[in-house]
Amino acid sequence: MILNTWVLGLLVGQVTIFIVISFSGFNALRIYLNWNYASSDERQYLLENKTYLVAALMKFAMFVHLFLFALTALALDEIAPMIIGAMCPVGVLASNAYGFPFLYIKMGLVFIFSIWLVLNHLDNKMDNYPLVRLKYLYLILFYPLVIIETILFLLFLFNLDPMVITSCCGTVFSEANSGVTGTMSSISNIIILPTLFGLAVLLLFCRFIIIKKLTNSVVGGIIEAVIWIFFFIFSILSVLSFISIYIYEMPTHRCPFCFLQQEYGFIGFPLYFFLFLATAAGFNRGILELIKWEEKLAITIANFQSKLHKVAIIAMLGFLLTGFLPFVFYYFRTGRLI
Amino acid sequence: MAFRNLLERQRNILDYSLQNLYRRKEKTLFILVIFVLLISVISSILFITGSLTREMLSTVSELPEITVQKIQGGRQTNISATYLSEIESIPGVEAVDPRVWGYFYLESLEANFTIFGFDLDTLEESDYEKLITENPKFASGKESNNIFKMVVGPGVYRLFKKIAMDDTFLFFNPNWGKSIPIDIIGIFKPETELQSVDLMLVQTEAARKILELPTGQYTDLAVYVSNPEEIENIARKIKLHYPELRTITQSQIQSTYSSVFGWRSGLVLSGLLVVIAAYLVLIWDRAGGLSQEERKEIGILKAIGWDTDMILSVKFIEGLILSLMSTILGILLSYIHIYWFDAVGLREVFIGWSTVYPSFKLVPHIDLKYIMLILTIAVVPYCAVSIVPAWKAAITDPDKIIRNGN
Amino acid sequence: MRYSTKLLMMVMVFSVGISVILIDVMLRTEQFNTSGALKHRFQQIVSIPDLGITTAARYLRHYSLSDSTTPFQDYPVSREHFPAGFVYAPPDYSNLSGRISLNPLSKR
Amino acid sequence: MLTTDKVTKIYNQNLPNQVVAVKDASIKVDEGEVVVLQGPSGSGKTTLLSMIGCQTKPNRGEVIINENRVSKLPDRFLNTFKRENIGFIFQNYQLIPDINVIDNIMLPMLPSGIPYKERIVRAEALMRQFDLMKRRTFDVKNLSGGEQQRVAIARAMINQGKIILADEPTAHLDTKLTGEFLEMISDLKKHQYTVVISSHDNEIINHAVVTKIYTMKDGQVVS
Repeated sequence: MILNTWVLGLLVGQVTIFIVISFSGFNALRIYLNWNYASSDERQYLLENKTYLVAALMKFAMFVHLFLFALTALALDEIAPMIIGAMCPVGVLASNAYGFPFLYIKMGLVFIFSIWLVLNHLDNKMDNYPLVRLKYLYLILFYPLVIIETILFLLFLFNLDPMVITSCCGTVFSEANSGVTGTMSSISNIIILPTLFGLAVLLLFCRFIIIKKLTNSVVGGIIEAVIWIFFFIFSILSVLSFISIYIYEMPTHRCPFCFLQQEYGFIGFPLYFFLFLATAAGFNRGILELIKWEEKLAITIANFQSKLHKVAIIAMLGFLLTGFLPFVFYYFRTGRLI
Repeated sequence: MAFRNLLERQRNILDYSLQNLYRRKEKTLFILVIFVLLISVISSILFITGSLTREMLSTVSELPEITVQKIQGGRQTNISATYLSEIESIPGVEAVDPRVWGYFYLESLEANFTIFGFDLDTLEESDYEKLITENPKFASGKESNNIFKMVVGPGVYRLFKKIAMDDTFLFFNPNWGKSIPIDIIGIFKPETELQSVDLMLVQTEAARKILELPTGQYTDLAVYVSNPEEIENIARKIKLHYPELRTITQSQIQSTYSSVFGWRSGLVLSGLLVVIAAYLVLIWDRAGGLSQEERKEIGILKAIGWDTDMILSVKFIEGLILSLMSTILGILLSYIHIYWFDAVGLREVFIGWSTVYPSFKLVPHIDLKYIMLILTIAVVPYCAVSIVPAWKAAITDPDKIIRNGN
Repeated sequence: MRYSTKLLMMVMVFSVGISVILIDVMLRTEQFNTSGALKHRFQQIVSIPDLGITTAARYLRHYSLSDSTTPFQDYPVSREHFPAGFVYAPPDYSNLSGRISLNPLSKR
Repeated sequence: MLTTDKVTKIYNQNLPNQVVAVKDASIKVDEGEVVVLQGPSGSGKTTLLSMIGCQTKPNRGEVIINENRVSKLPDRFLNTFKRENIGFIFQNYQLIPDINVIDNIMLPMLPSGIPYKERIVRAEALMRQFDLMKRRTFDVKNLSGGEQQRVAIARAMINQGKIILADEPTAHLDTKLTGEFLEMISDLKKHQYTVVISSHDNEIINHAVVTKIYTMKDGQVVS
């Protein structure tokens, strides 16, 4: 199964990311160990130069990571016909034990990268490198996750067995299935949609009205981050149980990847772009509360946070719009629900 | 810095990268040519296999639901008529069409033809207009005997024309004693060439004679099942009752279609990956690594106030422009090569030594994911490789320039 | 004249090229769809699968119907057709009684 | 305005070929002054000049320009500061040979993203001032020594930085061109520029426009 063009393409992409991040992880370790801002000897100057390298590598890795995420979804659709019983990418993911864990880690890594990039952006704004130790320690800490992701991906691709009979998204997400995906969609629409909109409204106004004082404190920040995580989970649920039905106009087809395809007008790309952007921005806005140590740092963080908040809200509205437009069109066209 | 300045700064970076590429023409051309060739080979593979797969999958729904073959000693042999009634009696089977077909090897032209037995009288009038053109030799009303007649594919007709047998073809086989003349009453239209290039649709009785198929025996059985859900169970039932029979369901043929090229084109691609890796190493030292003159230039830039980020982006944008331009050029080149020149060089890989082959008029099959795949295989590693040299260049110390001042 | 404007012009030229290609793709796909009915009818008449890309050997002409031993000794006169054989993968044997696995022996 | 406080620069620190280029040098330059660092070659005046020009960081001591502790700034901010405040004229001009004159002059403005039109206007004003207009689209490698130096000076002034540093500006010039150079310097002095020149050319040292002279010997400031 390895010698398929799509599998090879994914392997090349994933190995490139892995090498790029290990290289930056290695440098991060060196920087973290002997960084002392006071001394101005030759080594310190070299380390300052190395920060540019790590920043460039990580930006590149983040972009390729997202690019590969989209390509994986599309490539799995190409591989699907070769695996009996798999009509869509979800079927391929379900065809061996490593599919879904890999997917979850990959989604998690998108946010972990975004946190690092935000830290790096803030650190560059300040002139005394306040966050250097923190961001490189953080990079070293989440580096093992990248190793796990790569291993899982390799195992997943190596164990893709054309002879395995797998189940497709119709069954994977149906209530009967016992796995995580089953329970995910077993919460019927009545619960998912109101909670989603409730969270959206809460996030919209939490900044201004309800807990104005609270959001500027550390506790407020954490709460907001947690709310964003729930928002993300519930929007994935709403995609599975509600939005996808109206894109495909078929009750059984709930695959969250298929509407990235050409025949559905690539609606998946704007939808996921807005979702990930909103969650990343909102989540980071909350997390940044934790690192408001120095007074000068707090100011730069504060105005960066307001930028983040604007982006998060606009992206969230973008997501809700692109998500529920098909439903509106369908409803007007046919005058009934599926 | 206001947003407008930031925008202008990006445009300056783009300006300066392009100027660099333009100034170092030979290095740029060297990379561009290799990159374009590499990408056009990769995209040619994707285009050909994509188009052929799409062509195949377009008609798979018309195939019989189950094909039944008799296997003896691992090889397919003729199936006897006794199975016919037994399979027809299985509930859910709509009809069983016993088929007579095989191959005929013509020594003189070293060509293999597919012979398919079919009752030509059942062809409706519409088939004759849309599907088959009359054979000019026969349009003149020459009475063709009712059994020994056939419709041939365009490739077959072309060959027969060469040996001046384009009205009746003499099938000859040493152990028959005498040859069998078959009249060619029609030729399949070129649109169906990919399917019909080597086909001879012969009257069934004549086909039996040519293929020397004893009576009461068929090549295989085509089983038509009305309810698609039933296909798997009927196939399983046939296998249980008759272990010596082999059943091929329509979905199996479909998964064969979609993976028939996947396997080998992957093999070709992995060979290419080695070439790409070697190419990247070449880039790393020759192009990525900087000549003395470039290093001095960057020293000057840093000395007059350029910051490291800017130099890093200039170098990175250089790599990006180069790889994106060669990707677009490569894809355009391979598209023209495959769809306008009918893949003149690459189709031999698919055709091999056969003398009868189609003219490879393929339908283009382009999808965004193809472009993304090509980008991942070619551009992503290239840009990854060009980051570290770019960084090495960007941190050259301006002081060195001032001190040694050469 | 700035280099980025030169780049803009080159991008224009490229996009003209790409739009020519896209129009060509549409024309050919259109033609493919019109001839679709024809091909369907042909497939109904001739109910054997596979395109006639190569006719060099039986296991290459009808690879989805050929059995597992055909490639090895099909017909005394037909030569070993390595060039085309290289391209075609074996058919899907998943429903044969004995499990024929063409990738390394699986644990099961 | 511009002070160095016991600045030391050691090359190849604690390695066998360690060289102490500058040791505990402290100088003070006020607004609008023309200062000359004189001393035999190899006395560390070029290194001191490049430290003042933020081209390299001292191992010990500090360089303070307009109340910014320049030697402590991280590289990102140092470059921006250097771009906006300091114009550096190198010993061998250090222009990019295969780029034309106007592009060379405009180079320092690219990172700050100044609009294209404004860049052209500024560059042409300086070119008229140093009458380089007729050499506008010539590649720099085809220019004479004197013209190249004028291009180098124009490039140093393009960012309107108030501090101009020159390292052995007259090393390759004949007396006539040196005279022209000194006129330029006095013209700069009128426009409140601060100029620091490192040179051992007596003509410059004894010139009227010079307000202060530091002599350097083996990396130390003598007077």
